[in-house]
Amino acid sequence: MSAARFAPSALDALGDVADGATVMIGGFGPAGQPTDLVEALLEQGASDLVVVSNNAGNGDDPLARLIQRGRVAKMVCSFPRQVDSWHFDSAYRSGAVELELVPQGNLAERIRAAGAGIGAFYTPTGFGTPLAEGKEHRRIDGVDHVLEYPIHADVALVRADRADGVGNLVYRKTARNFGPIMTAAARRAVVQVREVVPTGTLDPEAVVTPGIYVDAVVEIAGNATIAMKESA
Amino acid sequence: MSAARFAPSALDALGDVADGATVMIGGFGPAGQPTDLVEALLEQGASDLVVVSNNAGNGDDPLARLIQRGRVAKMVCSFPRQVDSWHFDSAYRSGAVELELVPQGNLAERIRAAGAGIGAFYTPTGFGTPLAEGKEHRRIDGVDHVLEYPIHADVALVRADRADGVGNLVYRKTARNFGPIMTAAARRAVVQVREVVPTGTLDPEAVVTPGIYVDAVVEIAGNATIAMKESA
Amino acid sequence: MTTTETAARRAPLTKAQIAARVADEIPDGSYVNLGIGLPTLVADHLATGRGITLHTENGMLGMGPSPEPDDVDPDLVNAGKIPVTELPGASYFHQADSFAMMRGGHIDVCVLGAFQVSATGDLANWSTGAPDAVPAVGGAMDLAIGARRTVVMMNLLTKDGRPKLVERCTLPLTGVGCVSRIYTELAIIDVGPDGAHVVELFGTTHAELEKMLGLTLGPTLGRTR
Amino acid sequence: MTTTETAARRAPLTKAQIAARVADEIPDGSYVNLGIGLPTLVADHLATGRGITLHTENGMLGMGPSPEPDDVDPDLVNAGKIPVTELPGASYFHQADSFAMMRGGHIDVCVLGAFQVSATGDLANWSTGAPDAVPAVGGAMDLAIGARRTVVMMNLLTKDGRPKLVERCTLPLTGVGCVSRIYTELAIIDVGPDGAHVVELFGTTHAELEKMLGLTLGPTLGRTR
Repeated sequence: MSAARFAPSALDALGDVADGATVMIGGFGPAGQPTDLVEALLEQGASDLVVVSNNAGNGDDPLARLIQRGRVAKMVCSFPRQVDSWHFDSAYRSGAVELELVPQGNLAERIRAAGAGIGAFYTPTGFGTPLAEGKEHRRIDGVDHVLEYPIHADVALVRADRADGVGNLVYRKTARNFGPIMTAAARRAVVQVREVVPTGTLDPEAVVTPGIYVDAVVEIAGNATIAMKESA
Repeated sequence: MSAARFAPSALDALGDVADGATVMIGGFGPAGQPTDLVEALLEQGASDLVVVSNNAGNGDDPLARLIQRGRVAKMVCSFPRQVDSWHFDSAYRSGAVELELVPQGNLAERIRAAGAGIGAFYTPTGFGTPLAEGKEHRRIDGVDHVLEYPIHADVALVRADRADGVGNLVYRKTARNFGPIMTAAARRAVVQVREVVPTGTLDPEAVVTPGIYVDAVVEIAGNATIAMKESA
Repeated sequence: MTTTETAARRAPLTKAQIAARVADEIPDGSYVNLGIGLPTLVADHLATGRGITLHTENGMLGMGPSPEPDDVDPDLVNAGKIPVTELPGASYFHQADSFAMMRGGHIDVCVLGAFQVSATGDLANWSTGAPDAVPAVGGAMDLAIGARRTVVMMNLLTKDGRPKLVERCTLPLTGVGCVSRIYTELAIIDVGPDGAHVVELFGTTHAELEKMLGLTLGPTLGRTR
Repeated sequence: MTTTETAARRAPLTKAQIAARVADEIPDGSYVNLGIGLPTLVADHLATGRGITLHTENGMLGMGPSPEPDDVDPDLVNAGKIPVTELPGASYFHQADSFAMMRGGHIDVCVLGAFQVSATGDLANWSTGAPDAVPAVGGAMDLAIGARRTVVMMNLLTKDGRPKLVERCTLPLTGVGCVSRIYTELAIIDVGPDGAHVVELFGTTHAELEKMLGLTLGPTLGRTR
């Protein structure tokens, strides 16, 4: 990827997303949700999307509204059902959205494989279960494995904590989750950060996502709770 | 792995290594060589070893002497030939040591696969070359791939910079190289560090190898140059 | 053990007692993952001096208890999306690294809930099989087969009285042959290639239990770990 | 370009001139890996303002030039085990992550040396095929096939005058169809599925070059990137 571009707004950072695009959305529950970028995707208008994300929206959050408005053709995720996943539940039951349910570790490893140039891999997870039905399998060293393929994306939407001038990222606590692997798996990685800091101020030993994986960054002052804790 | 054990000497940290064991040795050139642990392995006496390491010893360093003394039955590595790899070169030419030459990225990914519970993976690296001869291959999305299997080890010898009381590790610069993947791939990971620091003083965001992968730690005050630079 | 305690053992265990027993049998120094639901109770019974480290599959080792309301941090949650805290010696990692840790056999003990467990250790805990249900699996399949030792904590019977330890699971499987031991209110039972064997009984007899479950159970093997 | 420069172009390029030309054709903002040997010369010609970041496969982005003797750090070396320095914005990662970065197509340009390149872009650069040689491959095979664009910098002829651009490699391969362009003292030549096409000549003619190589070369396509 070429050097990171800094954008004045989430919509600018997002850029063009084509109808039918595969979009990865980071986050696990509330932690690491790139809320402003998904809000921008709502505004941008692309439809017939394939969305790869661990969950399928909560309440009326931007991903839930994307589903509600019929913009998502297919969800690839591990845990769509939540106490407040009304919009997904309804779209799924009516057949408006297709679901590819993937065990969370296979989801993560398939995303990692896409970024790492691995063509396919054998995993023991899921063997003998309905989620491996119809998949190639093989016994290796006495353990049954299923063959799984990478999940590539056109664009990844990720939230990190800080970025420097070349797009190096650090995250905060369990908000790291899918960010590092999704930025690597997508042709274009768009990141919202709480703060952009000068190049040279992030410890090179502690960079989690090197700037090579990052295409666009937008600074969103964000959550007051977090900002407060950081300065405490 | 159970909680890390702190040892008073490299030999104590090493513990028992059986004849015929597979031993991973970290390091890339001078950076990250667990010199004191390999020295302890020399002293400990195990023979008929399979050694997995990027290189095959320089000059009269401990790995070179291990080879010289006929203790290594097989090397699994990517770049044995060095200007001063006399002992390996001589043992290889005389047939005293077997060589499995592996492209560096496949070596790294095979070690990673062992630690990550991946049964096998398809990689494009090496396809159509002598190093893929006789290996299973498959065309995926128009690209030819070779099937590669994990490399497990009985013990890994690794050098890190600092460890805390639960065995969390941080490394220094390019000395990180094989440490994180080898500690995960071996049944027993033995680590020499420059300094043991109190638990709670390493930034949880910057831990590179979580203590779960570490079985024994020995503090070796080590290289004066490095110590000096750290305090500068 | 005092006589009073021995007598108490003859009654079915409460949930807290089951959790305490699971906690008691986890070796000191272990890395442990506690599944969503009942297994989270185990955390309350793990004494701090035992060197047991909790893993949460969303990317953390060294997870601590729930925070005070004022200290809730939206960036710090467990696999159930519940706010948690960070203990000294904690570390964070991304999803691929977290599941590599599980799949690679680095977690010593995983405690899961279940809808059904078979006598040979098959687990069904992610789907009720209801045709109109929205499915969700999360990390269940990875946890089931990844840990060195997977145990189940559950009630032995469903709310309508059907056994959850069965000859063969009828619900969609989570993993094949992955469970070693089940902890229930009436019995601790080992499962595996040799079938189900009673480890200890609480307020029931071997014969009553076999009748209740419709299963032949191997002899009591004594309290082993 | 002045007349003097144009005339100079008619002479074979020096190594420094080849390196400068390679550097000139790397797009601004690229992530670049320079192979051991000749390609390391390219670094001297990459102006700092161009936003080009150097990757070294032993686990670093943002590699800087060799340090002053007093600043040598044994923990900071490049893929050739030569001491280097760290530039602002650098980052470190382990071997699996470093090669994932390469294999995953994230490095924009990789410049390699070669023993032979075929007209269809096959590369041989790791083994002379000598029966008594101690083999070593390092990251060559990963670099060859991993970058978005792999180019080769080499002399067009061996020391004893044999062509290194060939119809078909006779030495053990590093990668199949992976090279896009070769930069040599006499010519810049594109290689690939459509065979070899001259891009630019230095001190030779199309006919002379074809004769020297024993190859039919496609027409000069002009200076493209």
